[in-house]
Amino acid sequence: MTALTMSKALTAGLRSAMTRDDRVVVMGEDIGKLGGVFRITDGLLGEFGPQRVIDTPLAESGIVGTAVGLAYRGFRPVVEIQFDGFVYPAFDQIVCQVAKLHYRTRGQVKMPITIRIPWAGGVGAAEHHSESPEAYFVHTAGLRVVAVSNPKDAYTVLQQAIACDDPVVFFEPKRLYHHRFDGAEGDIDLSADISDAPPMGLARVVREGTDVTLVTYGAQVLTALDAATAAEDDGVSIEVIDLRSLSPVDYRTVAASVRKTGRVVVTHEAGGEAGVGAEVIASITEQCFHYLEAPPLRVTGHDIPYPPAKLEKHHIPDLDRILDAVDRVLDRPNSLSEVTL
Amino acid sequence: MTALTMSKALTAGLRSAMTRDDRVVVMGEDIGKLGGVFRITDGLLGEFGPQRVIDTPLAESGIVGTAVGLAYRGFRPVVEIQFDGFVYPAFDQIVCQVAKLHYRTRGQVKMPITIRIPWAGGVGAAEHHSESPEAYFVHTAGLRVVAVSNPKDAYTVLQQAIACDDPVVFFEPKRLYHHRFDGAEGDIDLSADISDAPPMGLARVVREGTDVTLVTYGAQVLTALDAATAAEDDGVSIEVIDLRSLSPVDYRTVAASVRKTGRVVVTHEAGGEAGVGAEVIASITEQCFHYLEAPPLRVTGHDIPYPPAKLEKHHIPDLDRILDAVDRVLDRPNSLSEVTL
Amino acid sequence: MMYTLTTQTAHGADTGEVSRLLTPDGERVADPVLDLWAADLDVQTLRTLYRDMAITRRIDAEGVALQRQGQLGLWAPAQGQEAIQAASARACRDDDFLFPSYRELGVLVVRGARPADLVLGWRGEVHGTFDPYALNVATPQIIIGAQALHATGYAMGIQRDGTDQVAVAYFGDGATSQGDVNEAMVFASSFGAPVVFVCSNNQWAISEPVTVQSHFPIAGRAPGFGIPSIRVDGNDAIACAAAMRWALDQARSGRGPAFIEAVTYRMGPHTTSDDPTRYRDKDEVELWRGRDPLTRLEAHLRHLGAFDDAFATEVAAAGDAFAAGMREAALTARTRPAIEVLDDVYAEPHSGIDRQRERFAAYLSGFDGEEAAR
Amino acid sequence: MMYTLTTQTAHGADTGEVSRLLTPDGERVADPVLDLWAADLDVQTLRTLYRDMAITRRIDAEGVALQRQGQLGLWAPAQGQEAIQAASARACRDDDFLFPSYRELGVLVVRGARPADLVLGWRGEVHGTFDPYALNVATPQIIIGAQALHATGYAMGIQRDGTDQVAVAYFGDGATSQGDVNEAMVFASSFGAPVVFVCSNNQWAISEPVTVQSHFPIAGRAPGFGIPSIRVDGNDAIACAAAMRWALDQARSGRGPAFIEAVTYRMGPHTTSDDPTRYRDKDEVELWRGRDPLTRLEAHLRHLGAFDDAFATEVAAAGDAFAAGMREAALTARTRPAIEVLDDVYAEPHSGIDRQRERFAAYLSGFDGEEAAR
Ligand SMILES: Cc1ncc(C[n+]2csc(CCOP(=O)(O)OP(=O)(O)O)c2C)c(N)n1
Ligand SMILES: Cc1ncc(C[n+]2csc(CCOP(=O)(O)OP(=O)(O)O)c2C)c(N)n1
Ligand SMILES: [Mg+2]
Ligand SMILES: [Mg+2]
Repeated sequence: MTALTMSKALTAGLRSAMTRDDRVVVMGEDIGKLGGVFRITDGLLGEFGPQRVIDTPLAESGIVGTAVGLAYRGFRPVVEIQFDGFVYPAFDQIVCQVAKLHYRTRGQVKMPITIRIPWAGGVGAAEHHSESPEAYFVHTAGLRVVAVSNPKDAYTVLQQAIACDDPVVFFEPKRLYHHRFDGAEGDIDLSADISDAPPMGLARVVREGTDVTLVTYGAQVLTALDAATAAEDDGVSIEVIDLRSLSPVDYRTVAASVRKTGRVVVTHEAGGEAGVGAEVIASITEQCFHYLEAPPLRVTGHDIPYPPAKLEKHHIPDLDRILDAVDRVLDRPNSLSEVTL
Repeated sequence: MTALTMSKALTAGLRSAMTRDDRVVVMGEDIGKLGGVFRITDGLLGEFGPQRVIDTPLAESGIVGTAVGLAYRGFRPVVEIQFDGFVYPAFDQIVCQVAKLHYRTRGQVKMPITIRIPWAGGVGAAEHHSESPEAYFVHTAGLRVVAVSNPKDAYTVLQQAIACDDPVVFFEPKRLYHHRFDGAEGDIDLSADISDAPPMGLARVVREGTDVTLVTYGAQVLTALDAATAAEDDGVSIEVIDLRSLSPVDYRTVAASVRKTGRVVVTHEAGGEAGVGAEVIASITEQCFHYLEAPPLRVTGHDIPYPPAKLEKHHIPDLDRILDAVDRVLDRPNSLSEVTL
Repeated sequence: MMYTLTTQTAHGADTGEVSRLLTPDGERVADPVLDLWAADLDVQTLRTLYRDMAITRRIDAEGVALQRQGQLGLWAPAQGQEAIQAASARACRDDDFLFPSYRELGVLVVRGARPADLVLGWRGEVHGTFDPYALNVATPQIIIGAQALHATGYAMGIQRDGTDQVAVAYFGDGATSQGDVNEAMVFASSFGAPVVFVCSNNQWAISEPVTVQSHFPIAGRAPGFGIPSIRVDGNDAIACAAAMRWALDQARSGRGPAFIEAVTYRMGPHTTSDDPTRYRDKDEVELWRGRDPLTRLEAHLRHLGAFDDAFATEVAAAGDAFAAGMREAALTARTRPAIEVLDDVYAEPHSGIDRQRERFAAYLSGFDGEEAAR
Repeated sequence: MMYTLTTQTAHGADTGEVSRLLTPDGERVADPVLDLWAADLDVQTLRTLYRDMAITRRIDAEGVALQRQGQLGLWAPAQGQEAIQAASARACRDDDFLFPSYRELGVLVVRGARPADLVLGWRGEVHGTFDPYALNVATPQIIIGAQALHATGYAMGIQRDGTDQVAVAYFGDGATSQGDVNEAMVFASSFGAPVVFVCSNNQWAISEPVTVQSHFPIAGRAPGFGIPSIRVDGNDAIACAAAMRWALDQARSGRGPAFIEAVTYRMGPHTTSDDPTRYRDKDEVELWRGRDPLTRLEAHLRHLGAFDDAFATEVAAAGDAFAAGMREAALTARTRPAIEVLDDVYAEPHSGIDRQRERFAAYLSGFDGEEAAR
């Protein structure tokens, strides 16, 4: 077992995938000598050489578009988008080509492309460097979308994504890259066979509880756990679910929890409007309506462009905002007690 | 009063807007001599000249990006995207620039850009010509999103969108361009002052009913009305709501209806996953939970790439699929009676 | 250092400066560069080329007819562009991989597409017809310019596999305005990838004359990216073949990408939905009719004594047979059952699609067999 | 017609062929084209230029220091690139509209940005600081290349208004790979729009040497789009000024867009988050230190007898004063109240934002004043 940060776990995951399958190539801006601006590809150029670790020209549509060509040729490209906010120039190639080619060719052409995206805010970054674009990809049929929240998942799920014959958009929460995880989540068995790991599509009950189901993913998992701890002092038992797979969502796990608790809060950093939280609530309401004792609530970023760094703490849902919603689903006094909705 | 198809009503709306304000320019591919592939700009080149009706090079990012520059200069560009599936190359300019510049500049720079998109399927078109990308824009803060469903709205709302100081993504259902609307919806008073019209953000109760609220927009409004007519024979009274504004949604109107009926079905052609229906259901469930007598349901396109033309009728929700969901919210025998969910 | 413009404005019916080996009358003329690459094109090769082009034209007419008869939803005519399509594809090796646009009918024909492959897509039965790996041809692209990047990426893959194959990207004049085509040139040049860009400048992007995209010859753009290019008479099959052989050699021998602008003309409408009388003069079309690639090659073959009635009859019969196959394929097409809309979204099991399939199957089972197969 | 490559590979520390009016020692040399445009640059103009550049350098150092001290979140150093930034901006008329990237500090200085304008953005207090219409400068762009289209669109607006203004797009060598920059050249050329493209080729795009983007001089790309270009020594302020005057004249007189590649060097890290020792040699940096734009212009002014201690002192004082203003602005910055995250999303009333504002206000009111203003 090796204790690794998420950043190092991702590097290790890439290394394993590249060692196991020589059709895996990684490509992106500054991923060679520099090892990427977050150093996730650190050392790979030296180990695997420039044929497999490709510093590309500065053009995201070009990166994803050439990855499509490489996939046509039977490679498994792992694309690094430098920051979340720079994926949009590649949107056409992702939506019209990467997502659709398998369907368009009736399964004759596979697109085993993994698109890694350092993701979301909370790190005091400049404009366009803290975006949460996951809902765009969740809404795009033909893509799988995952988001990791700890080193162990990062290591395992990244390899699963690369091994998957479908395209996967892989979100890496920037603010957890160097977070210190004590315990099992930060302890990785680099010799373990990933085929023994649970399949990529499964959600995880991170903490059991009985009163409220708190659904989240990415860096918000830690905030949700903090909220659960705080609520415990207050006599409220929160079950925290890390979705891990945002598309498809593992509704079996989520629904089982909701049937138990009857109350749901979903939290994420992206804006709420037509976001992942809306999807989860709509589906859960359909599937568990008669178990619900209160309206499922969202605690999300505001529906605004990502704010300047000094204001981001008012945007990313924190423990207090989550607990306020928990109070609301429990019908306890809360911020909106006096507001007509 | 003049009887117009939606196609002609849009042309008339553009003409009025261009006549009223000489800062309005229209731009896009083939919109000049040809009048656009759907002829919506027919005649405008002759009337307003090439300075205001601009046939652009074949590049959507270029079209929207130069529209941003024109808006910087104080123009009001109306951009035509030739088909729904061709908006993606412009996604970066729309999401990072059009949607965010007002916020980024603290209101100093306005982006009164209207992006017209001939939209959705049902017309037997080739690949990439029948997309329903509205949820991407609804999820993007800083944009307003509207969808029209009849000539009268098309005429009025297009002018409101152009007059609005915010960017508006304006969806035009292709399959209604030449549909014959009898009655008030197809009868337009070209001399009326649009400032007398209801504001752009309001939904419309198209048909009153008491048992189920059926929420939709675009071409699905007609299918919903057909469903309501059919249900009537069956003793079920459906209230049909045309959202018109997809962002923001007029929740006042929708919630009022749901409080009355206690049952909701949302239908749209786009896939369901993180779509507009998910948003509507999540919000309505929060706002009207205690009025709900059944889980709100979605009847949407499958979560698949748009299928080949011959199969599209199995993708776009039709009257039968809507009525099946109506049966479900009414807890009457339906297709899923035997299926464990 | 100052870079000025040495090339001239391209406009209207003028083809500007082009490299050419056949006059419109089919007379062989010299070209210092192309002659090198045309030297060993023997008569048999030229007859094959003529055959490909004639079959392409016949098929194209059938496609238009089938569309007019309601058998197809749409058709994008290739008439007038047969020379560059057939000649470039014939110049390729079988293991070269081609990335066409929707209009490269002649490329598909040369590559051995079957009649059904040409109709089932436009009929709306399926998106992609043939197996790309069977023909070494990618599924034709509708998103303008996107395939230029795919070809470039494929060529990067060839480099990694160390083979001497070449990838070919086909696109139109309009496509050169798209970011993707320009990014493809950047990537191809940066990596020295073995890709050939074939731009069929047919003077029009739907209703927009090429001058909306560029007032200057398109071929002049490539060298700025570090890609040598040639501007060839796209209605001269021999010149097209020679230019393609030059370009393939450049790419195959490790000297990196090459670019061809084939100056040609779209004789028909953009697609069967288009009405070109709204935006262009009949005179222009008639002028180009005089530059027809088939009559030109036929005249040349006649000069060589390599074109007779027997050949003409055989070619016509082959075209008719293929066309009959298309008609047959259209008339006997069976639309897939409704449930199959959910097939092939993913390569591996997917709980979301599974759930939708289960529900949709339950829904469909409520109808009798006939209804469900509507 | 065959287009071959006439230009050479650009690599490493070699600047390749550039137009130049000052040697690294500040000696005035001749250039057939640039001399025409430098003829009436008088000593006072050159002193102003030096002043702009020196203030820019001083401010840049202050920005780095403030970042190191935790006052700013990030800073993108301009050191080494002052000549092209200041000279190009000074050559513009006040009513020309400039579209800079994040690194064009010198452009902002010339345009009269105030100290706070340079720190509040990087500090994370606001996204955009100055009013674009006050400086005729767009809010600096971080999405690589996007502003090239904005400038082109603005220039199309100028054409429609019938004025003789010019729009200027600034971007780096890396940006030339983006579709948007290429599409901007297509649109600008197609419409003959009065836009000048200024590419500061500082040899690096973060860790990638310019050769990843192009093995050929970037200026060589523009003519293919129909845009004349010049490749100028970007550390030679007089050459930069002359080149910009040529380009502005081209655009202003209705002859369409022009392109400048200024060959310069990024002396510092990409941003304060970057560690360039991971990817580039010290020697290369030292070599470029010998080509410093400030010492070069200073030497030239000394030759002319136009540089003395009094001038140096005055310029230093002005730089220090501006830097002090920045420090003051950083230290006295007050973060806006939480509720203001919801301001300015829309220009007109919006029911969605209104609802969120109401709820968030109710939520915030649950905290005491101090908490709410955290
Ligand atoms: C991204 C994108 N934008 C717009 C279109 C609509 N469209 C289809 S063909 C066409 C013109 C293409 O012109 P050109 O590249 O010259 O090819 P041609 O049709 O002449 O062969 C346009 C605008 C599209 N298919 N894709
Ligand atoms: C669309 C986009 N992709 C990636 C980035 C990340 N990024 C920021 S600066 C930069 C390098 C830019 O290089 P260049 O254009 O040469 O400008 P320079 O920084 O050298 O001034 C990169 C890759 C970005 N800001 N935008
Ligand atoms: Mg064309
Ligand atoms: Mg640079």
